[in-house]
Amino acid sequence: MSSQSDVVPSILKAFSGKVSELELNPPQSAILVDAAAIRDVFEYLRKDTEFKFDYLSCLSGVDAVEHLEVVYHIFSTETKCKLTVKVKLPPENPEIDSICDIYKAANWYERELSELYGIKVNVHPDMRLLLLPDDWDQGHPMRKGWTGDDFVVMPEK
Amino acid sequence: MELGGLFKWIGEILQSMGLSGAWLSLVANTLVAALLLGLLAVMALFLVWWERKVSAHIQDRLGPMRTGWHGAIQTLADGLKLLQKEDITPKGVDRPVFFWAPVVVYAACFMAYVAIPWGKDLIPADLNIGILYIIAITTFTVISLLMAGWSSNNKWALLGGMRSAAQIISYEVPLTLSILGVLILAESLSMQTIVQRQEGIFNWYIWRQPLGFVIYIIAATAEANRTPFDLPEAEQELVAGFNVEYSGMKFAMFFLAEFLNMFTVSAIATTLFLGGWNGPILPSWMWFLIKTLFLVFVFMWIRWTYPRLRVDHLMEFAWKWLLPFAFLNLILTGVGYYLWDVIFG
Amino acid sequence: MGIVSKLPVYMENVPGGGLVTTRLEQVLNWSRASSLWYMLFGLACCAIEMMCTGASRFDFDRFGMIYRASPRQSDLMLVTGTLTHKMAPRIKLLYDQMSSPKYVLAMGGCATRGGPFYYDSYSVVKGVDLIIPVDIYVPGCPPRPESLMEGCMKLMEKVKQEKLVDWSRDVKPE
Amino acid sequence: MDDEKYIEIDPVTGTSSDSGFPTEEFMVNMGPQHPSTHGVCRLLLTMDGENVKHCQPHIGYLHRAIEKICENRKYQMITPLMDRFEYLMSMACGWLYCLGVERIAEVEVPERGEYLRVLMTELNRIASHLIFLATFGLDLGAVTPFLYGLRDREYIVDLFEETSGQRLLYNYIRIGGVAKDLSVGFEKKCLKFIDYFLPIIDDYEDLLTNNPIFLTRTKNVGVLSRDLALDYAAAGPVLRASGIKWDLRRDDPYGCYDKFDFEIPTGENGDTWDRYIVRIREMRESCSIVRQAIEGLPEGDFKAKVKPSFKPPAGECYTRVESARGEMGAYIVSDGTNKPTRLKLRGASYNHIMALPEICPGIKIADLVAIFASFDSIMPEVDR
Repeated sequence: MSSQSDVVPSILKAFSGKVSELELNPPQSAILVDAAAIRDVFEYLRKDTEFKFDYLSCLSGVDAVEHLEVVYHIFSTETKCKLTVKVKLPPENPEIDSICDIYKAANWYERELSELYGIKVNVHPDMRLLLLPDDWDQGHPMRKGWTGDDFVVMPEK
Repeated sequence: MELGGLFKWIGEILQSMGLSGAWLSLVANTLVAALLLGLLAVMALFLVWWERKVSAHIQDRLGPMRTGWHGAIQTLADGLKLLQKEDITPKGVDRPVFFWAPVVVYAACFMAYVAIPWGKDLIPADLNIGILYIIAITTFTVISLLMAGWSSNNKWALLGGMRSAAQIISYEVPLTLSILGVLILAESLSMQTIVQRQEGIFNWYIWRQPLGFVIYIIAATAEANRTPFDLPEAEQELVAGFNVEYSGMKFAMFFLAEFLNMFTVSAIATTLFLGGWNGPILPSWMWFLIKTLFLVFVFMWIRWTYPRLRVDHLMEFAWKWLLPFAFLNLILTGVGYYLWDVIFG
Repeated sequence: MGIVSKLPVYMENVPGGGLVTTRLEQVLNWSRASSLWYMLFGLACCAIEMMCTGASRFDFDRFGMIYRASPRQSDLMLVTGTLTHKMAPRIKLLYDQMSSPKYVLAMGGCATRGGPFYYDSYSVVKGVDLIIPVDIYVPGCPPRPESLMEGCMKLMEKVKQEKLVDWSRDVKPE
Repeated sequence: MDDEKYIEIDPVTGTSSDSGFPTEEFMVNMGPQHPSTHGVCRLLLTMDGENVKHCQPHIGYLHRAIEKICENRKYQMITPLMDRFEYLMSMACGWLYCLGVERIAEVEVPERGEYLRVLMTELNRIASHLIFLATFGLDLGAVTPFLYGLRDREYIVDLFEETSGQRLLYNYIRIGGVAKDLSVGFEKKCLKFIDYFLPIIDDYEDLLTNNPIFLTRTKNVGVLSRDLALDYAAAGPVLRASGIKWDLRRDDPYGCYDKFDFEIPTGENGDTWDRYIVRIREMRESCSIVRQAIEGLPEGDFKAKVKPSFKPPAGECYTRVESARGEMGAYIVSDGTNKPTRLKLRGASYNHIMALPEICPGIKIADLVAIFASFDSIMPEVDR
């Protein structure tokens, strides 16, 4: 029987060296993956028959100032297991491999990642702007410290 | 109060003024045409208001309330406003076609009214091929819708125009076939004769042609572009369909023509199946109006109840269901008529 | 508009023409005010309140206001919600496609001045009046259907005060 | 449905394989202003006559940068913004955010507060499904369901207005509980509404469910297969219509949903009709949950004490709730200050519209309208 507590040890066993466990508050099953190994890990998770991670719920970029993070939240609709997968990227020239052939749901999230955070997504089938206007030329607005033409910061009281 | 007498009286006055022959008929016909045009305008105004009220009450609303008694002159306000609106001819349209499309649709509606028997002795022109004439004239609408759709230089309008062409031409066939049954029974193409044959409620052709009546009503709904067959202007799919680029008075003409068309098909149904102006006590034209407006109400009722068909289902329905049934109806009528003739004749 | 727009200028020079113009003006203004067809067009949250206003309980149709899907046939543009930089050129285009006389009602805080998205947002236009001229502003986030209706009634009053002469000289009141 | 066959067009000669007739494809823009895109979504369609060959959604016309704004707001100031993220079901969205913050800061919500949240969210689910019913009918050309749906929604809106003071964006669910207790006589009015509403659902069904035109328009139209639905992370009624019995209220319980007894309706084919009927059945279930919530409503506090200078500890949390459109998620990262570092929002409509190009090829444009309406997408959830 596959239980939530077995998820992380099982992955650590399969990918020793490239994957490490993350301690987060509040406690949850989370792993930190090397950017280079991201496709291998997700291919393994997708095909994995024990936990059956079939549902990519969310893919978010985070600007933690000293580094960028890409966070994947995946779930299983059969075994009800959850897993948080994190990748840390350098703030300059961040690059990550696309997983949208593994989880189709990743498609637009990755486009968003590229336009809002400036993370280059490799081998993505359709890399156009998603949310921003077609003639946008002011950089990546979700980065911390970004400013633009029409951007007013709320004054502190 | 028979209006037929009124017309005779006008004719006599004209005669007493010394007019005769060609002049008399010219003046009389012009007068009738002017009267008809006025009637048409009033009728269209009334129908638009009525549709809005009926739909409002079906939907738990009130409808127009601020212009006159229960918004009675709402359509007048709409019309005046549309007169003042800028008349836009967008860039890239086929100008002459774009201009003439609303004129054609309005003219077609108007011309159909000439052969409708409004009451006893009250028919602008009692043609001996009246029904054939009306069927031929109302088909003109499709040309104008196609013109509007094609000339607008807009893809939605083009889709609407194409849909209307496909739809109206398809439904024209079962419509005409369903009428043929009545014509066999009436042995005449003249509208007045058909009505005179139906004196007394039991002689109405609806009792002998129930299938024909049902087919006619369905096909007529499609002819008049009403829901569930309002595909040419399906708001949710084609924005506004063939008239998407029209503004101001040109749009108003399309808008009014739709309602006049609905009135025309109801008037034909009344004449052919519901005994026309026949009825006790009330004057004949009143009976005609009551029956026709009741049918118009039925059309509105259908409109606010049913969803819209999809274009391929629509064609399927016309060719696979309505047409065979219309043929069946025609054959049954013919055979029945012949047998009746052999046995009792 | 053709003859209708030229007429008042000529009429004013005829003795007694002023009276006729005034009467005509009243009738025409009345007709425009009582038949404001609005464009079926929703941007954000306020669109839901606009839908409610059009529905059974509040019923826009009482004022003779019905929706038209095509901008060519509508008189009133209800800007219901937040306008973004990506959407702004489209709004401009829609406004240009409407046939004059045309009116714009900015519904809600976002359409008026950016609303809750004024600060810290990189994509919101701070007021629809930066893009197209606005006749009436209705405050609220979102405004209640009653306030939208009041906004429309205020617009009707405004329409009823229009002068034919201004109109025909192509002077757009700012 | 045998004439549904999709006609191939030779790209070189422009002739279709069927007739030998020269035809040409054309592109048409559906939206951003189009009556049936429910907001400002733009679909770029490649059409062959009435048939849609390819559909490319363009979004972002309502991108208001809520995520960016939230990074410069204190935790309590974010709840009103959350309502604007999902205006048709703002109760669920407020709950989503508060749930995340409460999990990071370990705030204990009093039981009455939890019950009130369930009560309000379920009422809001009914209201949202009524809007779905209204617009779905309208997009199929039936105008009357639109007005009936909105008429009955007004009863719920009145209940909300009485409690929270707003008609649409309630800002009712706050960190630690809810903003206000119920007003006097709320329970009675609410039960009265449920009694009134249950037979009304049958009326809707009379009007639509078994209407032959409605059936031909919706049955086997826009089938989203089980695998595709999972692959695109579809959620809520769309996922359930594809035959997957997945409901976060049961499968990943939050609040006090584990104390309630309800069914999870599912469909079989994943077509437009299934998505419709799942929502109709969900309305009945929601009525039952509302009744249970009122009957089991405990006494006591409705809100835990939260200081005005609220600062959760550093941490991060991904929370999900089941909204009317499906799984709504929020990823909250806190660095220990009074403002979040990151707040990522995930709406179900986003994934549904992403999946639209997979369903589209070969359908008619009228079907596209029906499919879009059956997803019940709302744009702020997509664009944020």
